Amino acid sequence: MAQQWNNQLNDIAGSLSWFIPELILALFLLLLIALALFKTNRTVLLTCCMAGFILSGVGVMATGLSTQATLFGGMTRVDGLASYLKILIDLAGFITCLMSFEKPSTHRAEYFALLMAVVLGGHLLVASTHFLMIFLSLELISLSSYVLAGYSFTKAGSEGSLKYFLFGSVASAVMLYGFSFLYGITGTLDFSSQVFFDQLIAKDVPMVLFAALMVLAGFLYKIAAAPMHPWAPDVYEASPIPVMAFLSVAPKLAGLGVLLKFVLAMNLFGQSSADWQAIVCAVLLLTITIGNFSALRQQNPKRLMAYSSIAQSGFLLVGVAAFLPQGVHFMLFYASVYLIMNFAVFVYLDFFEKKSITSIAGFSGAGKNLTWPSIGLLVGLIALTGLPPTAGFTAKLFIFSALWQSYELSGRALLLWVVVIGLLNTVVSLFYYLRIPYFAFLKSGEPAEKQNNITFQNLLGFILVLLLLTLFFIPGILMGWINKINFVL
Amino acid sequence: MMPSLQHLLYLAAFLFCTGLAVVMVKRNTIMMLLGIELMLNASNLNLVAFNRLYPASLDGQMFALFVIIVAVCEAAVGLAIVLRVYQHYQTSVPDEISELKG
Amino acid sequence: MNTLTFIFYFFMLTAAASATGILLSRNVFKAALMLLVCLLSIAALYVLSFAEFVAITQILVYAGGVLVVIIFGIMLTSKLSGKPLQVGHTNIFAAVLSGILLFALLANFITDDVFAVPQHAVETQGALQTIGTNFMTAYSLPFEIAGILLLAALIGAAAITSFMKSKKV
Amino acid sequence: MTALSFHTDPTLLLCIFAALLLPLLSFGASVLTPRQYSWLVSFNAPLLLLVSAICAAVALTSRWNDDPALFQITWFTVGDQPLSANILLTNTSLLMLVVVSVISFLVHLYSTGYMAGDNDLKKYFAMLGFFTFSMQGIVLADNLLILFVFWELVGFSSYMLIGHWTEKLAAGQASKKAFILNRIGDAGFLVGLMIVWANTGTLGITELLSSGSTYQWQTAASLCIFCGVIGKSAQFPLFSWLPDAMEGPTPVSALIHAATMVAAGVYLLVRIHPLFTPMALTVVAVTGMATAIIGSLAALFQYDIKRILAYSTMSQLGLMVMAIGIGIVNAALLHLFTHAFFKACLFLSAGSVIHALHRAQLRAHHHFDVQDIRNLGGLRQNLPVTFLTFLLGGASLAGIPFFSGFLSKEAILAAVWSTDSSVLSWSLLVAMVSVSFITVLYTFRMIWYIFMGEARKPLPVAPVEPPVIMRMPVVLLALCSLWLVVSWNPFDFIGWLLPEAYYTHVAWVTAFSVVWIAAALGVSYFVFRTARFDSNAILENAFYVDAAGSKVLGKIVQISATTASHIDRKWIDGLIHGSAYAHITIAHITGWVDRTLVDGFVNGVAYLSKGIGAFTRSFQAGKIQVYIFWAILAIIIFLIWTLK
Repeated sequence: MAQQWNNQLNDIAGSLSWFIPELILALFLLLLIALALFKTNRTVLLTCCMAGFILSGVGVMATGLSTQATLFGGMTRVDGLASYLKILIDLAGFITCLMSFEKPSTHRAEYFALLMAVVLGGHLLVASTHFLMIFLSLELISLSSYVLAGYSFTKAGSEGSLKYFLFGSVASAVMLYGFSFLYGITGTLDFSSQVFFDQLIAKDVPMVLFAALMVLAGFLYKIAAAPMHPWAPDVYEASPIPVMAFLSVAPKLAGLGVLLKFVLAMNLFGQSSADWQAIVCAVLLLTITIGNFSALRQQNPKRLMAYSSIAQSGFLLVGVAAFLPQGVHFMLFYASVYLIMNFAVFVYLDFFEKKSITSIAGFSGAGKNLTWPSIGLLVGLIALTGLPPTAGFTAKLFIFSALWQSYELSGRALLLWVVVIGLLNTVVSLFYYLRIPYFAFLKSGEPAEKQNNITFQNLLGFILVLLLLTLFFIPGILMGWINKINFVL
Repeated sequence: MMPSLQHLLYLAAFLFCTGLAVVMVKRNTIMMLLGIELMLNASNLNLVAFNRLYPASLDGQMFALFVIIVAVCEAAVGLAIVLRVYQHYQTSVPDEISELKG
Repeated sequence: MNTLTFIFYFFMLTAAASATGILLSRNVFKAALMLLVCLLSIAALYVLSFAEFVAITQILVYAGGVLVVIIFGIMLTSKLSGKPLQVGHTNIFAAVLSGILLFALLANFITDDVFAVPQHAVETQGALQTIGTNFMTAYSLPFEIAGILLLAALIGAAAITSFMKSKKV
Repeated sequence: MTALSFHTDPTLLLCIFAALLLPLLSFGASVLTPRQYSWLVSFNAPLLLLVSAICAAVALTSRWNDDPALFQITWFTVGDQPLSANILLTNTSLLMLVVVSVISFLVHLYSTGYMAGDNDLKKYFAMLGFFTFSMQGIVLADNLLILFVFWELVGFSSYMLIGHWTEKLAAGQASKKAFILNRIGDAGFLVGLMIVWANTGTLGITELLSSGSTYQWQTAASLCIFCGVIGKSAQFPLFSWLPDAMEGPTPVSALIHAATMVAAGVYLLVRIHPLFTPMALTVVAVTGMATAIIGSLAALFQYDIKRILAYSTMSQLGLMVMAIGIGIVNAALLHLFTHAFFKACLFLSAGSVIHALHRAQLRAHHHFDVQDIRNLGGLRQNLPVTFLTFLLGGASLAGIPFFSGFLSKEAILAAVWSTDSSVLSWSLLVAMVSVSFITVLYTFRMIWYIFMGEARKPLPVAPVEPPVIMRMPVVLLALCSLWLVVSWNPFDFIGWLLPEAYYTHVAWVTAFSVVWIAAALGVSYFVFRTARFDSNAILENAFYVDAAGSKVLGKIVQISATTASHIDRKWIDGLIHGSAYAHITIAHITGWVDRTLVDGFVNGVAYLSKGIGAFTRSFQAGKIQVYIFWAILAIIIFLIWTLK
């Protein structure tokens, strides 16, 4: 007995060295709370928060993308996929800090602490291989996001917060119920273990699929994919723009990472009796279609972006649907580009909101008065549409080429349909993404005096836009990095 | 002799579905919270029941304990949110809290 | 049918009945009390399933903590408006439809042989000790995370309420 | 294609990229210049182009006659298929680079005078810079896809520049026409690219040509690509946009519609001609021949200076395409090179005439169409420099000895002569000879009408020479029309531009062409000596010649003139009418398709998407419990669906 404990404790001690980024985040979380006790000014808080994200990101990078290790007796696993997503989540947190710089309502230590908690939850979620860890980290993300979503402390904010909370709680309860059945059938909570695999092969009952679908529902809720998407537009619309940008990226990427692992595990290397490829394809088609079509007639840019983020989840799932290592790589590329373009658009939307432009029609004439931000926004939206010369095009090209490859390997007509409908949806998305630039550049508004275009936010947006263009011309700098990831379940 | 495991599972399924129905039916946000608690308890019951199948490890019971912790957190945050909404809307009827839509 | 089995089924029935009561009741306060009954009977079922520690936690944390918080909430909201605690029902058809559909499916699957494993009443010796060591060894990471989760929840709740005080709505 | 050296000399690359990107910088700078400082544009744009031209020249001199070099850039990889954006440096591409940047620079310089006072100077110089950048892209690209992208960009900037004067209705229509006719050709080009891609999996030109074997699909692919050339280089039957494009500003016509863009098609042919099968080459040759003849005849009967020059351009391009069709790429390239200079010179001189007369008209408040040669005359006294430059450029166009045009035509003629005798080569020879004869005729007709005799519509204010900034580039171009740009020996085209050729300069062909040109000069002198204003002038002058005693010559002229006018009336008019009818019919059909099918489709899609959107959003009523219901129901449906 003692020998066994000794081994376990040694394992934990050994695992800790892999866990430095998460330790850093937890440490900074505590530090932020400690700072809240004193009347600390916002610059200190912001610096502290950003330092936390940077250090954790550096920590992840230091472990490298090609290493693999199972930690804490099968609770989590460090691998390239998880590390890469961790870096992206850190980056999202970092950019959100920058965006929050000028938001008066967010100058509280709690805000940054919650941001830190979401990022920590994201780190844990992408690395989890254990149902309990998934549940806990998902809840960590969710609970912090509920509060963050209402951080404008307005009437609408509280409503968004409530809806998010109710929907999220139900979704996590459903997911938990699914976990309990998977545990009952396999006897293990570690879904990457051999036992789990063997038991599922041995006991191929319909309940497995039912339970797996319930678990999937929890993940779909996290990435705002259909049919678990209805909360997203209301919540996003109500939240402050930096929070919205953050929530539409960080939890989404974390959920995507764990969804990928879970689906691949349930697929049992193709030996599952359930057709997981069809399920993912159905989900993604539904998601893209609902997101795109609902966005068509939106008048509020935030709500439009909420639907856009739903649709983008669908495009991200294309990488999962390919069931190929290449698909995972291209999904990561898409995820990185999505992060950049989403933040680019939100940075500019934030800027325009400050100029009290809050409806799409309000953008009339913005192209004349606020030329540079309008152009930046245009590039961001073009990227989201997936047109050259932006990295959005490259990302869509890659991810669909992975699906195409999968189609050529398997010859399933379903995949062909996904490609076709996905591309058609890209055309549909053109109509709503370009509505803002349409108003900004082609409709003339009231002639306003030339305003100062150069602000800190514009600089941030400009950098992101530049990145989008750069990645179009040289996607190799990112792909080369991603290709190092050797992903095995 | 102990009752079959299945009976516990049936009870859990019943609690789960009832909880879900409560969440959907009640015109009161706090009642919705009660429904969610029911759903969580259903899962817990499942976990504890299944633990009898795999007595060697106590995974199920451990999980159940953690679920209780999470439920506490959810209840705390949830109630805070409900109270806030109540301040703004002067109601806790979810149907009436629907300014965000479309 | 021995006493143990009888107690077992009794608590199962109580739990089911009180859950149904929550669904049907139109009074929030009564519903909360029925949830208490339900939680306590579930705790009893835990005891009968050799999960004493879970049962104790259920009673202490759930029944004693969560439910009290919820009842506070009820009191607070009803006091603010002065309205009676009566609650209306909505979406009845939808809820009944999805509830029954889901239960039918679940019940159908639970009849599967996988779950009908004959019970060998295994006495889990020293379960409490095992749980204790688990928290410190195999489950040390979730344990820590749960701590952070509690912290985050507290910060969140505090953030929401503190802002309420500072800004009168 | 000999062994490629993979060259990465940093100075060279810097020069190449500077030559390529500085025009883009000029575009950016022009766009960014605030409106109130738009005069700045006319300083920085020519300056940037000058630097670009110098860089190109440096690159040329450092690599001249070296082995072809391929600078490899992998753009990105799709799957395991790398898409390269290589840059190929050969004599040809470097020479084109220099030609484009030098002429573009001169046109920029000229434009600062010509376009002074224009309302939209920013747009003008921006598009000019963008055009130059795109053209350099075509010249350097070693990948057909990238070449195609630049090809389209060139088309776009041409479209913008033709329609520069937005208040001019004809300009808008002309730009639309140019755009549509080019798109027709480009559709073929794109199909050709797809065929190539589908069969070889690569679009790298060097890679494509290095395989060396021939395939079944090559004819189809090459003909499809040739469609693009037909559109861009205004070949038969897609030529009618080029004369119309003369509605644009004259410097634009000089740069785009004479020297560079229309030559891009010829350049493309030069680059990929090994891909063409003998059958495809025959089609190319016949198309070129037809274009050359139609162009030259049409030029003979026009009265608008710029339209004459446009048809003349068309005919010269036809000669180049024809030369490629019979496989003499070098000669075609030589003619492309010389043509670029003398035609730009002619256009800019014509621009000077128009500019000078316009200014005189403005002062005299007396208006007539200054582009109609029947209204001009006797300008040699007022515009001596312009007269001289026009004369030099015209001499080169006509192919008079001691000018570059003579040598390049000589090269083509010698090459045609040295090909195997067949019906095709004989007819090509005849066509070539007659085209060069007609070229002389219309060139001197122009010169006579514009500069000789007396002013037909005298202006009270005498026109004066345009400013130095406009005269300088024209003079430079006129000097480039001399034989020295090709070789030291004014009668031998084997010079520093064309160091070797598999056919040699044949002394008696040279002698023949000298005599032939002299004869044509004589004819034109007698025909146009006393210029009349109606189209019967030629016929009447023919009798004049008869009376003077040169009976035989008169007869020939008479016959050719009647044939020409017959062709003009019957064929050209018929063709033009036919094409007009075709245009109207196509316009009707496309209009119908557009209204019913396209609009219907678009409306249908809009209606459908509105409906779907309304449906998907109807779940979004803001009620959280309903959301939860839909989500749960969706899971249940999913489950039942997957269980089957």
